[in-house]
Amino acid sequence: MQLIGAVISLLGAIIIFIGALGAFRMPDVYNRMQTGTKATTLGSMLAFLGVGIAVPGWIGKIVLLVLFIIITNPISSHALARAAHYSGIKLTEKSVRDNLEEDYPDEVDND
Amino acid sequence: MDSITAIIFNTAFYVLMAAMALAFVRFIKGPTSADRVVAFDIMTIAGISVIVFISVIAQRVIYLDVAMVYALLSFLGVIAVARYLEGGL
Amino acid sequence: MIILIHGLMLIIIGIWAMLTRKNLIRIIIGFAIVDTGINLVLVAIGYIKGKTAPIINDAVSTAQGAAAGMQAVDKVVDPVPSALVLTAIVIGLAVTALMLAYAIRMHKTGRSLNIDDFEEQKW
Amino acid sequence: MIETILTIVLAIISLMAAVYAVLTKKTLNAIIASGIISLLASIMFLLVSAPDVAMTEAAIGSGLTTVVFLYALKHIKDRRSTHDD
Amino acid sequence: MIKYLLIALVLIGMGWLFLPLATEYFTPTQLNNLAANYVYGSAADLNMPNAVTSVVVTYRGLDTLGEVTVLFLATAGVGFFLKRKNSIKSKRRHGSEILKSGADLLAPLIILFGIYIFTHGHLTPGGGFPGGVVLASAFLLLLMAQEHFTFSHSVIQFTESLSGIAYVFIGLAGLLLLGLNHFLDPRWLNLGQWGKLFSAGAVPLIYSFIGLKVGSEMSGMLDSLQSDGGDE
Amino acid sequence: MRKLKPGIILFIILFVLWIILAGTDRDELIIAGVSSLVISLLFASKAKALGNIHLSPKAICCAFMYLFVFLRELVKSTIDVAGRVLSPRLPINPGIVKVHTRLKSPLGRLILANSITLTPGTMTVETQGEYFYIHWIDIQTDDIETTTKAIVSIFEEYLEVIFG
Repeated sequence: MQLIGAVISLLGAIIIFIGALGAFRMPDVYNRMQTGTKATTLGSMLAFLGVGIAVPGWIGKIVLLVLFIIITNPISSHALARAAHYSGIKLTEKSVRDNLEEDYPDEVDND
Repeated sequence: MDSITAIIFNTAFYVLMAAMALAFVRFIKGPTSADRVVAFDIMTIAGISVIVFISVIAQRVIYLDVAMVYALLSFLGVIAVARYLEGGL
Repeated sequence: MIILIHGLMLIIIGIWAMLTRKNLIRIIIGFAIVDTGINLVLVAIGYIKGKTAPIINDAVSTAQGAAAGMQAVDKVVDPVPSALVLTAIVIGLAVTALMLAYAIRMHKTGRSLNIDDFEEQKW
Repeated sequence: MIETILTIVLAIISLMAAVYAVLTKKTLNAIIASGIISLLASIMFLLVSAPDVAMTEAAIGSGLTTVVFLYALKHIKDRRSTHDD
Repeated sequence: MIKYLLIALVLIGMGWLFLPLATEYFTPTQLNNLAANYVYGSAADLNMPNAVTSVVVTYRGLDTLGEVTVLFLATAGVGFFLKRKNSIKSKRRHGSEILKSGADLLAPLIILFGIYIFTHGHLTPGGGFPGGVVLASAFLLLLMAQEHFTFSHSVIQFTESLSGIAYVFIGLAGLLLLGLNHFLDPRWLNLGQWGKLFSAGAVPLIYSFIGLKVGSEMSGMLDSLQSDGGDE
Repeated sequence: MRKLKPGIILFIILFVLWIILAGTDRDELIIAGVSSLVISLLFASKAKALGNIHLSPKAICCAFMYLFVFLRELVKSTIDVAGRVLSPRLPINPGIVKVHTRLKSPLGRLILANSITLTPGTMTVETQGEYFYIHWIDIQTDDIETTTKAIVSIFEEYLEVIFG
């Protein structure tokens, strides 16, 4: 049982590491956010659940921890993406298109 | 905890430390402020995981409360910087 | 031990920031760093190697009342520095906010954040 | 053993963040760096078995410190842009 | 140039002063007498698991009363330096719809968690100071998400003064019921059963009031920092 | 009853949360009841969005299905993104696309947007009326309808039953 929990935790840690690596390699803010703040969500969930399996008495608090992470994380990354777009940070040259820029070009302050 | 389990847990711990260091490199390099906030966010999540692992090593359930405070409040800092960047604070 | 040295180095870096920077807000950030460093030093002095937090639950002692107290004395760290730092952190935030309010006020009257523009208020 | 290594890694990162906060040009970056210092200090408090202090530092450092600095920065920036002196 | 030299000299001197603290520091292997007494007394006299709380609230209770006063003075100073003029600035960018509805749903959750922290201050880590800060964080979330968020200042001031007065009166109750040198002694209430929520005398009550006071003070401070409107 | 519904749901959520946190002791139940009652009275006007939840058996069934689908998508897209990050060429094709949604209630839109944000590879940047603007790491088509089908429809059919 403890072994299973430890393996799941290791998997979660590796996913967090991949997220950090993605944030290191990606070309612009939006793609960094894609890997950085959301691949890490699943990673941290797995890490916590592994601990919960390894130590069965803690499962209540672990579930709450996962719940808090899953509620708060998307709100913050959405707010940051919106702010990055409105403060005039451009997408990388690799991008295909930008419908938001086409529809609301005046909202962005380019200073 | 037998030895194999301990080794696997320790490996997970080292991997988390490496993730933290990598995010910090992005923090130093990041061309814009938004990049730095992304790096800060990754460091926070890795930090919460580190706290949970510390509580496993120390065998104290009460340390999880600290992780809960972080999980519930860490998004405030990110939202604050975001609202500052878009001019709405 | 490492944490003690680290706290001392944070204090020195913060004082460096306070001495060399011109911008008022940067000086206050230096002050916040000094604050964190001092708290780290205080807590690190109370630490005893290999002992756990001074909260007596099942991990420390399964007895109740006075018997738990007898058992716990050998297993926990010093609670006094923790109690001091606990309040000091909150006070530190309030003092930082007070300094920032003063900086805003100075910018309002003097139209500048540079510390050298306020020469006449030195003494 | 592993706790010692973790402490050393955290100490190095935190000192680098502090030096960065002193040397950087933009004030906003210095504020985010002070947030990182606060996060790492909270983990260190936990490592010296002081969970109460760690919790207080977590509650303060995660939101309030950053926000207080940002409010001050906002007021100063607003006034600078409207009066343009 | 000479200035940089001077600063470097000051820093090196400071490091030299700190050096003995680092090198001659030896790790103790046992608690000193005072701390051992506190830990033992926390369990034996007060029936309370958390020794840090027993030091903060009971053994050094007068100190904490002073700290709360300092906190009050600092926040009053912030309100004194910054004028409240809510109506002038309204050119903030609107928060997104998701942030607004998320803030509405998260704020009660954060407040409940803050109440959990400061009512369980004698059993688990936490207590009035972090709990109050968590309450203020919920307030801050609403303040950031909604650009027209208003609340009545009188409610916050009323909560703050009421909890301050209640704190002092609980201290006086110890003086009245137990004897002359028992100011802030929580043992006038039933000590209760080990590890339950209603135990350790008046400590949960005192910590709840400290939490409410810190929370309302921090909220007032954030509000005055946020709405410093315009020039004189 | 209509007006009380958000408050009651909020009360139940807070009460269950406290029980998970602290256990079912008698003292805990007293404090939990009092504090959640006070908070739900204070926030009843703010949390109107909670009134949109339908509590029929079908909706509850759909909620479980939704949870399952969401977890499956989460794992699938995480593996996908991890593959992209680890491959040396970094095969990404990013951009911001526009999709439309049929959901009206605030809570449903919140959960839809959060689900889109939580699955790696897609991220909600802005919401305007019935259109969501989504940053997508790997754009396949140009058309609004097919994009909507690829990103939104998986979640939307369940959420529509739950929140209407």
